[in-house]
Amino acid sequence: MDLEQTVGAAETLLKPFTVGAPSREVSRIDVVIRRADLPAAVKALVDARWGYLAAITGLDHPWPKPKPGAKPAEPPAEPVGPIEDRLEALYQFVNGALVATLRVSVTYHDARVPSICSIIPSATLYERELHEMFGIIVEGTPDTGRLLLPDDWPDHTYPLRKSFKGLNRAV
Amino acid sequence: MRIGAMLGDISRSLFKRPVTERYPFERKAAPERLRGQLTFDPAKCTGCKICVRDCPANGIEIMVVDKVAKRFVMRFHTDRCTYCAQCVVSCNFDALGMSHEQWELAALSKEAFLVSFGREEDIQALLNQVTCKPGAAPVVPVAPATT
Amino acid sequence: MNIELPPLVALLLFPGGLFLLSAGTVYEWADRKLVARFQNRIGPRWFQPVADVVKLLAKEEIVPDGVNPVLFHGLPVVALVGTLTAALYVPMAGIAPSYSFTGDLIVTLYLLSLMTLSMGLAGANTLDRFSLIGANRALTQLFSYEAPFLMALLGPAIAAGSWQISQVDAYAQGHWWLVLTQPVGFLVALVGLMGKLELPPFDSPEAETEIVAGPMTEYSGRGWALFRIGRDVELLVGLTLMAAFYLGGLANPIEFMLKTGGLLLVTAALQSLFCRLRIDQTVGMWWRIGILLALAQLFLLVFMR
Amino acid sequence: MDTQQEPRKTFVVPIGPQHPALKEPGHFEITVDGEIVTAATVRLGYVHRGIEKGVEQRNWAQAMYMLERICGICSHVHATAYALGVEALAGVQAPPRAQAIRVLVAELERVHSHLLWLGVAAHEGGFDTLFMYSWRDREMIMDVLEGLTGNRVNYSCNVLGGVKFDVDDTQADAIRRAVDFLEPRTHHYLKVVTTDETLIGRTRNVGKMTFLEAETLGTVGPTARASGVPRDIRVDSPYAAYPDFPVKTITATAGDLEAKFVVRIQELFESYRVIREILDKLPAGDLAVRVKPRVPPGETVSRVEAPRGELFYFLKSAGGPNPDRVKVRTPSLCNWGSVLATAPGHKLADVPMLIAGIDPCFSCNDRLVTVRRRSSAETWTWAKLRQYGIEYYR
Repeated sequence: MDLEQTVGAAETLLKPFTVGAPSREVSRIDVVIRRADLPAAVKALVDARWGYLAAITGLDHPWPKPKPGAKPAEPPAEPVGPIEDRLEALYQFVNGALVATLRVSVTYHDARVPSICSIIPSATLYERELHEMFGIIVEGTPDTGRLLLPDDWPDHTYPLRKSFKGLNRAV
Repeated sequence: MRIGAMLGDISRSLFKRPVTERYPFERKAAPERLRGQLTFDPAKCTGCKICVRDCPANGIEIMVVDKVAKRFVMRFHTDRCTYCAQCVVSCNFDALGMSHEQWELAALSKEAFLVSFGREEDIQALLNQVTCKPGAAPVVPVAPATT
Repeated sequence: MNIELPPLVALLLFPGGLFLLSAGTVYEWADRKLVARFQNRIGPRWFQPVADVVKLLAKEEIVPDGVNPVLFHGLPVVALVGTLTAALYVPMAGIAPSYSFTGDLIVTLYLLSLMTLSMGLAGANTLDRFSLIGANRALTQLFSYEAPFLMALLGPAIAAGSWQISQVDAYAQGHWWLVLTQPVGFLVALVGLMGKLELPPFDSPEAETEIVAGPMTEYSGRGWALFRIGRDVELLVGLTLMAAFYLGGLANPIEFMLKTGGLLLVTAALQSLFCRLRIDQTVGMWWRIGILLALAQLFLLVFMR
Repeated sequence: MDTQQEPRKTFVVPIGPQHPALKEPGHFEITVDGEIVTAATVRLGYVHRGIEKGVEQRNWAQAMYMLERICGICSHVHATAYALGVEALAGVQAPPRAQAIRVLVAELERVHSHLLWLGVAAHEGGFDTLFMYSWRDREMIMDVLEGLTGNRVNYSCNVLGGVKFDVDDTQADAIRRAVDFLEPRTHHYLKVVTTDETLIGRTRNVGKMTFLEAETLGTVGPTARASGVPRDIRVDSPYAAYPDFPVKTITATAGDLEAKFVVRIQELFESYRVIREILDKLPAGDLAVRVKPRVPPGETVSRVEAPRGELFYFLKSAGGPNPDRVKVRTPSLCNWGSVLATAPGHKLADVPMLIAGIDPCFSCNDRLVTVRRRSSAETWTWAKLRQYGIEYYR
């Protein structure tokens, strides 16, 4: 299968869930999907045996500091794209040379995504990492124990968020 | 399927010299490209400090005494350096290099990890400045000569 | 050679006591050095085993929670005493055994097993999981090699018609080397000795990549040092026994050194040649092959007589 | 021992965080029934150094050296993945000679990594002789890399936009000599691992993973290829100079430990071939192009084939002097699942080899220590423990 065919296959599979497609490189397609559609979209890829899950990447898009004088804008109600004041989870699937990314945006106060472990069991390591590093709660992942952070790490402190500037701990 | 497939190796080794290098007693010459201690040529330096900016380990300090007269003092922390040579690449004027002769940099005291380059009197002047400030790191003037 | 020594000297200085301890460390060094050379390494310097023991003796001995302290301190002593006593019945250093009686072969073999038994009990005494698994494996292995090893050593005894080590030794000196007439028994006995000493490839009871140090995991300081010296002495006694039985007896110290040294060379080569056997493979090998070979030779000997 | 009221207690053997089988800290809890493994879990993070956060505070040039230090064995591929990604974001391309030198160092690194793995795996199985010999021969490659790059580990061969040094004739000769020495040795090791009875007893039909399992568990690299899954980024998505110097994917079908040995050793021959080819046909040209200190905003994915499998980098730039986000997914993370899935049913003695079979990679940091004295258990910090030690021996 050449690259164009692979791209075509992925686009067809993900068509029903696509909300937006922000960027496109030669070897990369990005598809923005709604949070609720995530398991269905992943299942569509897995059932068609389209590649494998390479990584789940978390991103933090903090609200930019308002310019002096300007009124801070209101965040939009429905998260649909890689917009600001959002956490984003990128589900990166790889097939040959192509990387297909499912992008899911969540707000800080409702940072939860459904687990895909029932479809891809080995995703649990990535999901636990996502939870620990970004505080995106993955609902239904089998094990929620600490994977990477120390046992005495404070709760609700997520090191890869931009707001994290280090722990103030008395040694 | 056979038993003892490495019989040839072990029987030959019994009559061979061990390959273990007896390091402190026998020294092999270091390869020419080895990245050892940083060297500094104040005559070529312009004081642009790109090396300081690009150093991933904060291992270089450059103090400008007099830019026109090419009087610079470079302080190099051998213990912080990762020996990546990014500074050598970043330097547009070939003022920095890495020695393949001075690479046995382990020492028993922290003072030996700080090497200063530059004119003697400039280093002394800076040394006096620094020691006036309480809590500042001590400066050791000249690079220790290792053979 | 037959020298009369005062009992106290024989027990404490030579050939017992001090001589055994120092010779044991020398043999351990030789073993490590040979394995190192087989692997193209330099290996330790001559004083390394002594330095290890001295260092261990000087260290704090940590008694873990939940052990029976009497057993914890007593078992290393029992192990060492067992091997030291066993040494008195073998022609150590080519000199006729200090003590000898009919049937001392059996006593010696059981004294040698005391070492493994103590290690197994020492491992089972602690609560440590590695120790427990190690003890389990050590005792399992004990039961697998013990019978073939015993039978293999009975071969020369039957040929000599005596259960006394000194007489078997004397018989071996006067005849062809038994390794030529009983090669199967020699092989089984040699491999059995390696199993007894838990040398690779039979080191699964203390496989460091799986269970750290096996039964010895919780031992430190003095107890560990005693076990180590005990192991060294056992190596020495085992080699002496093998040389006396199968390599034409031990008539004088020079013969002793040459023959045990040669045996050590072979065991070191065997140690470096193989991948560690899993415990089920070890047991399977002994019960499927080892015991059959030993039995076959025993029957042959009995019928030949 | 069992009572009717109490459920059967499980016997858990901890492997790690400090354990002779693991040269780096990781923690496995192996539940055993006698010698048979019934379950396995993993706890990682003893090595978590916050590198992904750390690079956000460094500039683009500095970040590369930090990323290079993720792994001491496959440091070059990390730097290459990052450099390729940054170059893609900045819209520049390293010159062909630089790309070829990157591939050359990458293949040399693969050789040293696979030989290292061969030794480690043999050591886990208690075959120390093979361990010593393979590491002795690996020393040749280490010397070559030292002569070529100046460092034995963390070669720092890349800069953004190219490489730091050239390969001249003396270097090329030294590399050819080393490869000529290693090739017959590698044939010998292949023969040892496929014929030695005791080693086969420990590897054949141990840790068997079918094609389907390997695919669904998302394994990568030699772990996947040993089960017949042809995943190799050098072939699937050639990067750097791999379009000009193609490699062949080595696969095996058995999926057991022996297949992992064979796949890795046969990959060595492929690496030797590529190394020779690059030395013969090294393109002429510059060594580096300039990359501006500020990288235009954008996102990219950079994938390279590390010795352990696919290395996945996601880079995001916000247009500043620092990276905005660098996500690193190392191959080991993909392969953990395969250990946990295949371990149950095996013997405890096989577990270290199963863990070693995927060639795992952790690293190390300071931890808290719990000291029990008689009855009271308390948690001590490293500093307190150190102080206790100083006072004890005073």
